[in-house]
Amino acid sequence: MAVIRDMIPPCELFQPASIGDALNLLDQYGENSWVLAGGLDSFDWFKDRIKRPEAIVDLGGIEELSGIRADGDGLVIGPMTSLTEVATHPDIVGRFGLLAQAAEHVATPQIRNQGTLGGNLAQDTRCWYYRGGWPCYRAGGNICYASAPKAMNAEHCVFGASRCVAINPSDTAPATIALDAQMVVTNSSGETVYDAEDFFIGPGIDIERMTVMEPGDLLTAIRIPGTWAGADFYFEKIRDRQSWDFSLVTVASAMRTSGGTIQDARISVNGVAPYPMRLDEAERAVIGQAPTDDIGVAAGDIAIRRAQPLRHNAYKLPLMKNLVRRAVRAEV
Amino acid sequence: MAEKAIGRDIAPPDLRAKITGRARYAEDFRAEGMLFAKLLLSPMPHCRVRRIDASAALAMEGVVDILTADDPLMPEITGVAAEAALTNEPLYEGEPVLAVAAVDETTAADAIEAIRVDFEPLPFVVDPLDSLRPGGPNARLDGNIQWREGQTREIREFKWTDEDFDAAGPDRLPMGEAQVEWNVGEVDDGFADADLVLEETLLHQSLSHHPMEPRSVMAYWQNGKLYLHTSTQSTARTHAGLANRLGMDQSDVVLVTEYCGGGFGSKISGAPINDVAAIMSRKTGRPVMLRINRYEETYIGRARPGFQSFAKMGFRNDGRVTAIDLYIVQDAGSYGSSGDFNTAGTVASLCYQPEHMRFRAVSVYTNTPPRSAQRAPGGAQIVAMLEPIMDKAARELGIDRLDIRRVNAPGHDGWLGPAQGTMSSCFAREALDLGAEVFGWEERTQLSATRRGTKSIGVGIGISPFVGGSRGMDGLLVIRPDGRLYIHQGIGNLGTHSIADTARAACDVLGMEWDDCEVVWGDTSRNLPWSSSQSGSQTTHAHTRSNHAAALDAKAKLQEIAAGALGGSPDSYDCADGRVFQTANPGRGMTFAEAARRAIDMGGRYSGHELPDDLNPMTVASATNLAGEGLMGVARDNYGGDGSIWSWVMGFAQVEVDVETGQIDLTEYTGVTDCGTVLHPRSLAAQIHGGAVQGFGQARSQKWVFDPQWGVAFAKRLYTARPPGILDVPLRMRWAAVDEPDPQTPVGAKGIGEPPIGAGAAAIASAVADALGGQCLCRTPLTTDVVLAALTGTEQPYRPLETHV
Amino acid sequence: MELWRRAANPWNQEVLIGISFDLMWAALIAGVVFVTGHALWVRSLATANGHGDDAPAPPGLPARILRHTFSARAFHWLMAISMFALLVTAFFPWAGIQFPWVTIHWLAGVLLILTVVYHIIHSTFWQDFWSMWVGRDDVETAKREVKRFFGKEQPEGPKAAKYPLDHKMYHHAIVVVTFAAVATGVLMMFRVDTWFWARNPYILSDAMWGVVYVVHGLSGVALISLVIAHIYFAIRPEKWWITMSMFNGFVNRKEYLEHHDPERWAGDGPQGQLPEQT
Amino acid sequence: MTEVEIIRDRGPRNYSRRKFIKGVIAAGATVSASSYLFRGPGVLTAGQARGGVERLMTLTVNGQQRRVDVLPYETLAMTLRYKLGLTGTKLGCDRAECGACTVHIDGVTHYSCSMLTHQVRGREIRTIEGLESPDGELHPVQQAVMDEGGFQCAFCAPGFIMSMAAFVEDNPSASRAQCAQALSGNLCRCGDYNKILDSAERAVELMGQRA
Repeated sequence: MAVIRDMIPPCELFQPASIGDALNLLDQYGENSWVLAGGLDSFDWFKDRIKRPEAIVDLGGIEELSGIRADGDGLVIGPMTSLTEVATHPDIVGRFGLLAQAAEHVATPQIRNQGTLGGNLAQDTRCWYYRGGWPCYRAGGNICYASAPKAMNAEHCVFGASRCVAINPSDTAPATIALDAQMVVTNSSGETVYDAEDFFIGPGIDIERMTVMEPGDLLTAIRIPGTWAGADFYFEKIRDRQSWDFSLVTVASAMRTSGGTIQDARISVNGVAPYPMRLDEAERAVIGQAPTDDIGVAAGDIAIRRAQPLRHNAYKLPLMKNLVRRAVRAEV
Repeated sequence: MAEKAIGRDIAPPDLRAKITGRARYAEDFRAEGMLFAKLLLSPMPHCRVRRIDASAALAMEGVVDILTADDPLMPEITGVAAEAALTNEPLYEGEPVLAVAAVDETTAADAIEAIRVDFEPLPFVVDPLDSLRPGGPNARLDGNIQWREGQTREIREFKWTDEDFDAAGPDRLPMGEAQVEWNVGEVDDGFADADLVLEETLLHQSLSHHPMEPRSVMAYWQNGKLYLHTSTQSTARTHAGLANRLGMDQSDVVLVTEYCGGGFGSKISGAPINDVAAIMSRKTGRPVMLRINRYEETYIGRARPGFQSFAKMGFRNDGRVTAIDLYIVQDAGSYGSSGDFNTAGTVASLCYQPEHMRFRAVSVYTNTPPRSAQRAPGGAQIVAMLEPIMDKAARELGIDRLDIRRVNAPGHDGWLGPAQGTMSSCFAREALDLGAEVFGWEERTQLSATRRGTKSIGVGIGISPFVGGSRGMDGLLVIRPDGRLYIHQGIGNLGTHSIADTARAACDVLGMEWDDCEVVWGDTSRNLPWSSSQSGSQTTHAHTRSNHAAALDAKAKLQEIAAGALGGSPDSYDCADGRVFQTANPGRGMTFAEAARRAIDMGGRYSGHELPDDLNPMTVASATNLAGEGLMGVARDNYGGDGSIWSWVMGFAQVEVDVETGQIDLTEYTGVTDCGTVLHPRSLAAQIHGGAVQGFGQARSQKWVFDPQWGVAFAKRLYTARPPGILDVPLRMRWAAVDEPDPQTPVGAKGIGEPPIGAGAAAIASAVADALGGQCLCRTPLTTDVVLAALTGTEQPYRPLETHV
Repeated sequence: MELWRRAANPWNQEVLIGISFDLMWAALIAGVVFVTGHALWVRSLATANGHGDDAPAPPGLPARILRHTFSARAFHWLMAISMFALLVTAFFPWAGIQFPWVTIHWLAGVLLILTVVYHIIHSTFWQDFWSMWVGRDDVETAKREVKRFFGKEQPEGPKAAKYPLDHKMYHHAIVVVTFAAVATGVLMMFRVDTWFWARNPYILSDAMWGVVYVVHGLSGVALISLVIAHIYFAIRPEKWWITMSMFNGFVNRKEYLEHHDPERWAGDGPQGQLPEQT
Repeated sequence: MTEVEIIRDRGPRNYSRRKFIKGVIAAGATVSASSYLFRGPGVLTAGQARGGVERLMTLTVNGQQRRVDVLPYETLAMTLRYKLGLTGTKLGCDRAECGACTVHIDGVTHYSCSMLTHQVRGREIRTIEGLESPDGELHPVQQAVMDEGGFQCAFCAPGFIMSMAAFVEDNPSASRAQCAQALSGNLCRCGDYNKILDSAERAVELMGQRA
């Protein structure tokens, strides 16, 4: 991709004021449309001229897509709510601190000021082969360059590969899984609600997308149920630099402990698979147990049991294991 | 009496413009009718242009012209491995092939997209060791190394044998025939004398400079003169170099480069890409802006050469180094003749003063971006590689890690390099002692490898010397009838504040208030003198001297004018507070303003109409233009001196390494320097800390990644290259200086740009090894994956000699 | 309609990466058009043709004649399963029905290869290898069929041996297409991780891979058309007796005499001749 | 060497030096804020789609209303630098990776390279040029940087100063560590972080004095 173009190619910009108008535009332009949330993922694609939509639909003007409001004992978060707001909103900080922490660990202050929760959840992978405009599976081609014998894949996946070995880079995604969040996806034929866990898909299901959303779909709400309000949370993101960097491995967990034993648990990791992974087996291994380091180690061992590292990323196994261990141990 | 300017903190004269947004860097200039140029870069690591079809692009509305390597107006660049701005045989992915100019940048980008270039792929190599294999690919059609013999330089094919590779196995450096070899003593005798011998395979990555300002350039022509706005470290040298490249008279080129947004060695004498804007403007008859973006900057913006190395060191029980056997395979990139490997050998000899030493090296071209000097070229690499070995020796010998450095560190009589040269001064041991005190070495080393929760504490030290000066440059200043001193600087404004700090030598000689001095820089139409090349930390030393010399010249003229007007001998006059006066009777004298008027009236040497005959032609031209505007002080630095000039920084670091995640938290850093007299404490601190931060990036996070199959770069964006951010460094860093003047130079100051980076890199490498209980990882960068693999005993992500990962 | 999919490789060279998705629809349409056309044609000729069945039955001809041994049937159905699995896993995702298909696809491919290998060996050593090949008689038959199609009166040709001409032709087409699919498929196995090797996409140049993908794709879409045709014939009433024989192995005496020349094929009994009358 | 053939749709031009020099005399060096970065209406061939944004818009920059013709796909950094002549906002990476282009939108920091100008319609934009008061008094953050000796190459300085200003205006008693967090979206390749944090602390102090 050394033929640098580096100017956004001419296209139209639409700034609808309602979800309905946005959906009409998306239907009208179909695959040639592009949904613009914060834009931090999008502009890269445009400037590299790898993605060249005819119509950009900027959701910034749709009021109903922003903001945080109570919904029973839970919350509904508009997908266009900025990550800064998610990280600082008293209801989120106070009751669902896991999501606030996750949002706070995204990139940099400026990116959090502009980046949205919806955009962070729906962002595309950062595999540098794919981002380089190489014709890989994810780009509609028939090859995965990142898993070739001499490929540079220290930051690729250890689980869930299906031809493509890219990872999901979102920091907030594992938090939504650990909180049993639901994603409301709307298109011109109606609304579908997905559990966070099902919202993210792997290349086995669709190698060109990271989520269930297809052209014409909009993420219109993120629902956080009251289930985990005020539970014990653990979030940790490992990276080489403390700002900007995407995670090498991230863990997000929610637990309830009483009488010295873990009553219920959700553990989710990202950075290890093409989708944020919920660790059901590790969860089962800790429920009913005391949150000790030993139990943490056992849960960590279970978590990495079926991992298949690539040439350069075997380090992700001990890293993931230790993060699970820390999530359990943090309950002490 | 005016307070001496030297040694005081001041606000640099350009600061207000910089913080209000008024400072104009190259891309901030606009000219009427300006076109935008855009580059088409090679998509392959090595290829040849067979055919360019630009018809569709040139037919687009708004597209004005195309420039290729074949254009008759393009300068012919000759010389071995010389680099033209555009080429038909790209030697690395990202090398510029052609440029298009259009009325706006989007149209230029569309035009680039519409151009079809038929490239013929050629053999390529990204790992030097692959190129050294029998039958391995060469980066160039005519060979893989630059052979030097006397004055001859030629590209040759250079290969090792299968036996060399077989003997080493996959993870040790094969050591075939060397391109360069030198010996001091007999290295085997040294090892025979040793009580402890250590051997390591070492890898140091290549890494890009990544200055914040990409090397954008804007050019236009007016009345036969080329006006060029660009980003460069050295105004005078770039001016000369540009005129030379374009085959023009220096007086026909006006170079405007008031601000340089970072260079670190990558913008020493201007970039080849300047030609594109200059020639495109010449061709189209319109001003041309060539905005360089971050990708392009990473491709064409130079990089530090990486090393694949073998080091063997012998020690006596007291820690004294008896022998060093060093073999370096340097990744020379696609262009240039980077001498990093040679300097690395010299720095190793200086740091440890081995009784015997053998140095061998090969510098191999690869199809990766061009290399150039980067802050302490060769020095930063070798100290980051060898300092952890010193730690290991100290551990095995049971002596303190500071002591083992002190035992081996040179004094003023230290030697360096194959010719066993001498230095002008050396306060390395004093700096070590001061550092130990400021950092609290003794208390902190008690914490070595102790645990704080899951974090293991490590304390480290890194010593880093580098060249700190040159001699023989010109100084030019004018006292105008307004009574103010105008100090003309041919040096560039690369952010070190040296345009102001070296000018202070003149200020102090004339006893002026700093507020009455004005620095003139950054625009060759403003009459600038010849300068040092502003590499290797030459500036401070070279230009405190040249400005000192020019000021002494001015002072002598002031004394003569005063004596002539007021009687007495010139010797009986002195200068202070903007006056020249009789020492015995300070009331008898005249203001500089008056002296300046008299100098204009007197003409001749006083006004600059007669000049010394040992000046550089650029200084002569500038002084001639200024003649008659006031009292001129102009002189070449003829102070002379023995030996080379070296400065030191001793870095002390404390880290906390999380044993479960491999994350490194750098909690403390102290840099202590021997750089002679301290000119400007705050900018010295900035150099020590800023260099260290770059060193942290070098040793810990910065990446330089290539796909071996395609020879294409990945870490070409900042988020993939990972230079350190503000959260990756200690919240507060400390510094100290020995502050002993170098006896051979009038102000006593030595340069300090280079050594801090190696100190930072070596100290953190040493501290991480300490936190890991003495485990030397022997490679850079020490990214989380590498550290965690070591901590958990998992397979290392990379083989010991695997490069560009 | 695009025929090929091209992309810029990492060196910005244009390379072929496969056939266009449109070809799948084209093959589907071609299959349906053929089927419809054939059905209409047959209808229009409703009673125009038909072999007489008044030839005397040879003595001792059993009521049922073995047409396909158990192993032959097993082969056929295994192959059919693998073929269906291959087509479904190959083309449903193209049509937008997403599921994790790669492992099923290559495992089905392996099954197909095994059955094909078995079939080759079996037909070479245990069956009449040449029974499926077009012979001189078939050429004669073909000529007459063509002429008859254009309205010329033709004498009755010789009856078929075991396989009529259209079966042989179909089989030949299947052989060519399946071999192309299998040969390219085997190469493509090196692009997935299996239990036996790690993937390596660089064993061929990307230009060569383009050819491999195109051939695989073309044979894949050809199989769509061929399979449609096959199913269509299998469910046509007048071919039902053959279809049934692929289930139970036998044809009855009437059908045997109507379609086959006992001189040329006497059934697939144990001794390669008609079973003893019981 | 292979012969390289360059295909053009126009005949090759002949340049004599004399002719060339004649040609460039007209090319003056006058500074102009006119835009050559993006194609003007004459060059843009595609008609404006119905319902798409209006190109002509009013931006509020540093307290002033500026009428400007903005293409739908134009980033704020480009509008500021090439159409409004506000070159204090720097482009270090153009990809939200360095922070040199940081500006305030309604008092909140954003990377101006990574937002479309049309996204900030009707909002208050403040750039480095808008920090100094009209009478030349420096913003406390700028004064703090002057007091502490500032940056090195300073290409990153406008971005850092904008981040610092937004932060200390909202957090007049921030700690050094909090300042570091607030500045973590700005990159300084000279590595002058220690002095930048000294400046930030000084800025907090000056804000306190002003309050």
